[in-house]
Amino acid sequence: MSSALDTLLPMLIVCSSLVPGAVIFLVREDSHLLRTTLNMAGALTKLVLVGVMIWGVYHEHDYESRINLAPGLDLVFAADALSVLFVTLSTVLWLVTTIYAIGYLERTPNRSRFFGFFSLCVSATVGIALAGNLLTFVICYEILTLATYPLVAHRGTPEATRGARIYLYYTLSGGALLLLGAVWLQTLAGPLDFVQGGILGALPTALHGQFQVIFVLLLAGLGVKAALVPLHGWLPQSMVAPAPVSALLHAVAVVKAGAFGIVRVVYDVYGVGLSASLGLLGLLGLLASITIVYGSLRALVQDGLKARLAYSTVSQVSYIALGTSIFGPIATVGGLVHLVHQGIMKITLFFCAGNYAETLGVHRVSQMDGVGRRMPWTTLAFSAGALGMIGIPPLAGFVSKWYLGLGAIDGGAGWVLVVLAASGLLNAAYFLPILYRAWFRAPPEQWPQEHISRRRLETRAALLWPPLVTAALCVLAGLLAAAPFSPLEWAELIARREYDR
Amino acid sequence: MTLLLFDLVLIATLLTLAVAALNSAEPRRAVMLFIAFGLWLALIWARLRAPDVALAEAAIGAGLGGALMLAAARRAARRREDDEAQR
Amino acid sequence: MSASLPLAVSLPLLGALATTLAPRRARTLGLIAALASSAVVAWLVVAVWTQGALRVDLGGWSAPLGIGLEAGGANTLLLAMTALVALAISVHAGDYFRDRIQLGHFWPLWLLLWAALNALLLAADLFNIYVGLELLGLAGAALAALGGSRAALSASLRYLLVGLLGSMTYLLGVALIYTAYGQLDLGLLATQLTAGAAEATALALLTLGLAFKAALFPLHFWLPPTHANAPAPVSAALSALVGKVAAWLILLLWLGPFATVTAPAGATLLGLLGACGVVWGSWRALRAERLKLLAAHSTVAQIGYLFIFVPLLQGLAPGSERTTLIGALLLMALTHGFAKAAFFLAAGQVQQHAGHDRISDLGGTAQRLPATTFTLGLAGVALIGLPPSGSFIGKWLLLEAAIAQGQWWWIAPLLAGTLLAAAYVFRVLARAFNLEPTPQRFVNQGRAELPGLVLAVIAVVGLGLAAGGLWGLLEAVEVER
Amino acid sequence: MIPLQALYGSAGVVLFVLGLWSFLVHAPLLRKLIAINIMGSGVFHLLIAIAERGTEPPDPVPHALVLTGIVVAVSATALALVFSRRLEDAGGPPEDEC
Amino acid sequence: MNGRLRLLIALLAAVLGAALLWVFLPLLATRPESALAKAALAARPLTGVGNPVTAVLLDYRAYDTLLELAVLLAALLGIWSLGPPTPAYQRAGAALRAMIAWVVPLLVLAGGYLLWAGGQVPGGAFQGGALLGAAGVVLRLGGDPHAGLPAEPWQRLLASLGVGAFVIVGLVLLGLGRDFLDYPSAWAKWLILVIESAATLAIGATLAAAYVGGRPPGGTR
Repeated sequence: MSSALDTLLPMLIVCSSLVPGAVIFLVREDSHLLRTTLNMAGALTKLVLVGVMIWGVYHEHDYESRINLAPGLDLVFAADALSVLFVTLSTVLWLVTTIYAIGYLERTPNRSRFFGFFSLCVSATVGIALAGNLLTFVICYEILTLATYPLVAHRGTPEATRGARIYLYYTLSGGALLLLGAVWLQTLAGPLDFVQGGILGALPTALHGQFQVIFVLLLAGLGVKAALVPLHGWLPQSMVAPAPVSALLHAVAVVKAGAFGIVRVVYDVYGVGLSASLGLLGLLGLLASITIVYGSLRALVQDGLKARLAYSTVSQVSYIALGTSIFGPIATVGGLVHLVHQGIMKITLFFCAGNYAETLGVHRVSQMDGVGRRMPWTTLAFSAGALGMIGIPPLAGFVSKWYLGLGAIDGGAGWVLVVLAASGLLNAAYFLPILYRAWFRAPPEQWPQEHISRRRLETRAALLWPPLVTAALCVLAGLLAAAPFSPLEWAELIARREYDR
Repeated sequence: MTLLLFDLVLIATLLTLAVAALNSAEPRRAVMLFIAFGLWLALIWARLRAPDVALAEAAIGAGLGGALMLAAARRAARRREDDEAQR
Repeated sequence: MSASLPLAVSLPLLGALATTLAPRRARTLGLIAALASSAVVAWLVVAVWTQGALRVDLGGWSAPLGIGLEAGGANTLLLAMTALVALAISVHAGDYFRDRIQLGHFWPLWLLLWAALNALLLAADLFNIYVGLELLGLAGAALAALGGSRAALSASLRYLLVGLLGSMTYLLGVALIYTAYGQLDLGLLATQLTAGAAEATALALLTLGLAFKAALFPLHFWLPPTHANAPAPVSAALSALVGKVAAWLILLLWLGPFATVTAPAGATLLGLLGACGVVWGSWRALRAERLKLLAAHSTVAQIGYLFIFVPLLQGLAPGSERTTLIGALLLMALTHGFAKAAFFLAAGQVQQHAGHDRISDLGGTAQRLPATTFTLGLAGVALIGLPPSGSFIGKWLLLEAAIAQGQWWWIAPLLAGTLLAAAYVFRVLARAFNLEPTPQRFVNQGRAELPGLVLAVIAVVGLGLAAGGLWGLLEAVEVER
Repeated sequence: MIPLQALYGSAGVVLFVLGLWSFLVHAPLLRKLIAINIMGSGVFHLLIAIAERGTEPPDPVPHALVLTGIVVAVSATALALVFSRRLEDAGGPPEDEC
Repeated sequence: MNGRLRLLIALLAAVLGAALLWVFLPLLATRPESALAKAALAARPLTGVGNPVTAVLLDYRAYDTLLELAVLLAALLGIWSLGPPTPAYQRAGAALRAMIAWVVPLLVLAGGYLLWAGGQVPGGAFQGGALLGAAGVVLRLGGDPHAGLPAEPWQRLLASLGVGAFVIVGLVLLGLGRDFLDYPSAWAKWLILVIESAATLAIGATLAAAYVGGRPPGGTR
């Protein structure tokens, strides 16, 4: 492999969605074919490039693109095992979501704008994944905010405008704190390249007090997107967005970016050892636990399907932070693997929720009686996602929870088991009634608004295939957890590299 | 010493003219005083061996500037009279 | 190579004459002049890049007798920004002014304004700056009144008077310097000025005079009505270029010849006024009812940012740290210049389409002009200072310097300004999303919409990702010296 | 004994301050313009005063500066007056504040 | 404006005045030698101009003068952009007309003399131009609405003459490989005279047109 490719590959991966995105803005509204071609070409190119990168990183190849922005400030895109995990997740799910969105938005206005920002959003997410230093991370993190704002506001209704505004208030305020923390840290430690094991450990202990304050600032900034209580308020509000956006926001882009940032800061800036000794992991664990329980409790009382899923996201994403906060490789594996598992499970659920709404006009849990008979395939996918979330073996969610539990015992944090158990029960309490209604209750005389009548398939093909694919991934990720290149294997690789230095 | 006295008179007159020009509320009067101020200034500058500038100030500053302002002052005065007539 | 300096002033002047003589062909002649002036500036940038700082003694008389023009690193960058923004405004104006008679009035005045901007950026002589300022003020006031409304006339008259007050104050400072030192050349003064009461008073007078023109808080009161009521291309020029040039002159004096005279207290005062401007301008922008008024208030804030750099630069000895911070200052100024011009051009587009620019009623129009809305958004990103715009990097470096020097109190206005800016920008953008019919095309009127869009892209992408080159130029000049 | 230029120079400063005061307190445009012109005259006068060098021939540079300044001042005055006339035509007297 | 604020402003102005005097007086009392004055007087022979002020204006600091003429042009263009002039005064009576018939040629002649003499003795483009402008003012006062100025295109040409002569001479010299406005010493005197004449006409026409106060009614007269 040539060295030119090594320095270009990360940049190319970012550009593979950025360039089509920029072009799509200019595409005439009625040129469906051109727009779809651009979208798919970008998504597939990215998939191929990421494939190359996975292979390379597995064989300890270094990829790094670096642009100097100012003296002491470099824009760095680099690949390590952790970034590959997140890049792969976003790339695969982008492809699936794009197909879904093409089907979902058929014959609605402003599609060029939608897909343009959609691609920008993915580029920013990939940029976050590949960010090689804190500056690059902050840049992509803020671009993500900007790119998702128009998507949340896309519908143009007063609720959409309001949801988008609240989203913006939260994320921009968080962004300002993150910026402040990052700049402060950089004045103390110089350029903050992400290095496994962290870079702050080598600095004088006199700075530790400042490090603690900075950690709080960074956590406040990242916690907004990761929807840590009490910074989660935007997430249920942005439910007004179209379903593909909810899917992308909640499964891949925004919340994951926050969680991924926490992982990066703990492992690659502070170092897990230093974070533990400064008492920062305890703080993080506490916040994560509160969020897990609180999110589940709120989910229990929601009637809106998307709102229930949103609070479920608040809860589930914090598993990643929880895994990070426990000192020890096994919990790390649990947290990291949940980054992927929660993504595919939650995107499945949102796709299905979108299908119910788009096909039958079903938006509430109380309207879901008997949908399983009308839309069996969708409901099957939904069931896979929901059971996975509860943690039923052998689905993906079980694997994450298993490792988290083991890790908690290994790391001497027995109280985490209580959190896990409580959360599992609550998950069951808010998902099982839905499944019961869907499969075992009789369907009503008439659906609220049946947009798409049943022909050969229960709904449009572009809407049906994506959730089936991701549901299959949920099952496979659980069943084949021990196979090479599975998310679990990859998470173990990262944990090894972090702890066995 | 006499020279100094002469200078003092020049300056005192200049300042008096300036204050008078600045303090008269009646536009035409203010402009006339301003023109006088400009001409007096030109005189002083000639005394200070700056004949070029003195000429220019007399012709441009006091002359043309004054003419411009005078036209405006006349309009202002007419407007004021109109206002009073209306009342 | 050095011929490019006087050419940068005389070509716009020549264009002004041509358009004065042939008002019916003003549009063609003006565009030719605009292209030629930009080309000369490009030549000048290349010359500075390859040869380092340039200085020309006009008329063959070296200082102190003659007047010099200087192109160093910083003002060359500002000159380049001026040329690009002015070119975009020139293209846009051809579409904005539909009336041939108005075009006949616009072009010569606009080219005179451009000549004044270039003259001021290259100036190296205190009195020459005074003449340039007067040209700037008169041409600017006349242009601002082209709209012809009563509000525009009243605002322009006030602008003219405040400008005159400023230039008289400035001139008194010049007289003081001439009394004490018997010369006017900035380069020579830099070697001779010592700290003292006369020098400090002179600096205070010069700064005060320029602060009127730069609209530094609290001398900004004239700016919002003027910029809000002028025709959009003129507002763009006034906001993006005129204020920046005046601010640049203050910074030039403080960081250059008068560096030995300045005291930390004075620098802190200047920074404090800048900080007040940031907060106050942003707050007023948030409360503004009209799009152009919003942009005008935001200009007050953007000027303020530049002065926060002064107390941080004050303590720094020449070196890489200082160059970095000066670069950040320039990056901020350039980004704001491009972004504000783009914002005003887009606002003018909106106003022409809707017949008004009330923010609360913008919905439909914004939806029908996707490229213009996009321009507003991109320019807004740069005004807030979000990545990847150049002002984000500038702000990062500014914060870094504030923390590193222990002057952490500057963080508060920076963050407050950022959040307020986000609030006012998104207050506008939120109107772009509603249930209006779908636009078929992204760009509908290329000549009117594209110049702004290009400027906004430069501000956000160009200056963000290619900012490294800026320090390249600064360092090339440093080394040369 | 006070040198001649000090005497005249101080008169220039006094004129400047008088003009400034009048500019700030008097609202009508014409009075503001007169005030500005007197401020300017003060500075010009100061420059002329420092050009006078007793036995030596006077310094021509300030003279030239003042010549330039006078023309600039009269241009600005002319423009301002036309502004105010247009304002009157557009309805009522110009605003009485600054 | 209320009385208290007025008093405050007066007080502040007084304090400012006192401070300025405090700074200026010591400087004025012991004014240092101006190196610039000496250099300006010493270099005068090279310019071919006898009057030192003219030498400064049109040679050493010619660039300032160029920009100043541009200011004048900007003011005129600004005035024109604001609309047509106000109507002129009524036609003057016979006696006044007879006087104007005397005064105007006199002013023009005096202006020409000042221009010519400005090279050696006090006078020059500005003073000469001012007298030409004054002639225009007198004509307008006498009832000529155009202040003796020609039709619009010619007015535009006259107003542009000053800046035009400067810029063209400067650019030609640049083209010849010299510095901008760096006159060859053999031609200096004549080039300066050409520029001065152009500037005189421009100043006279501009001042008169500014007095007219509006855009000349299109094209024809």
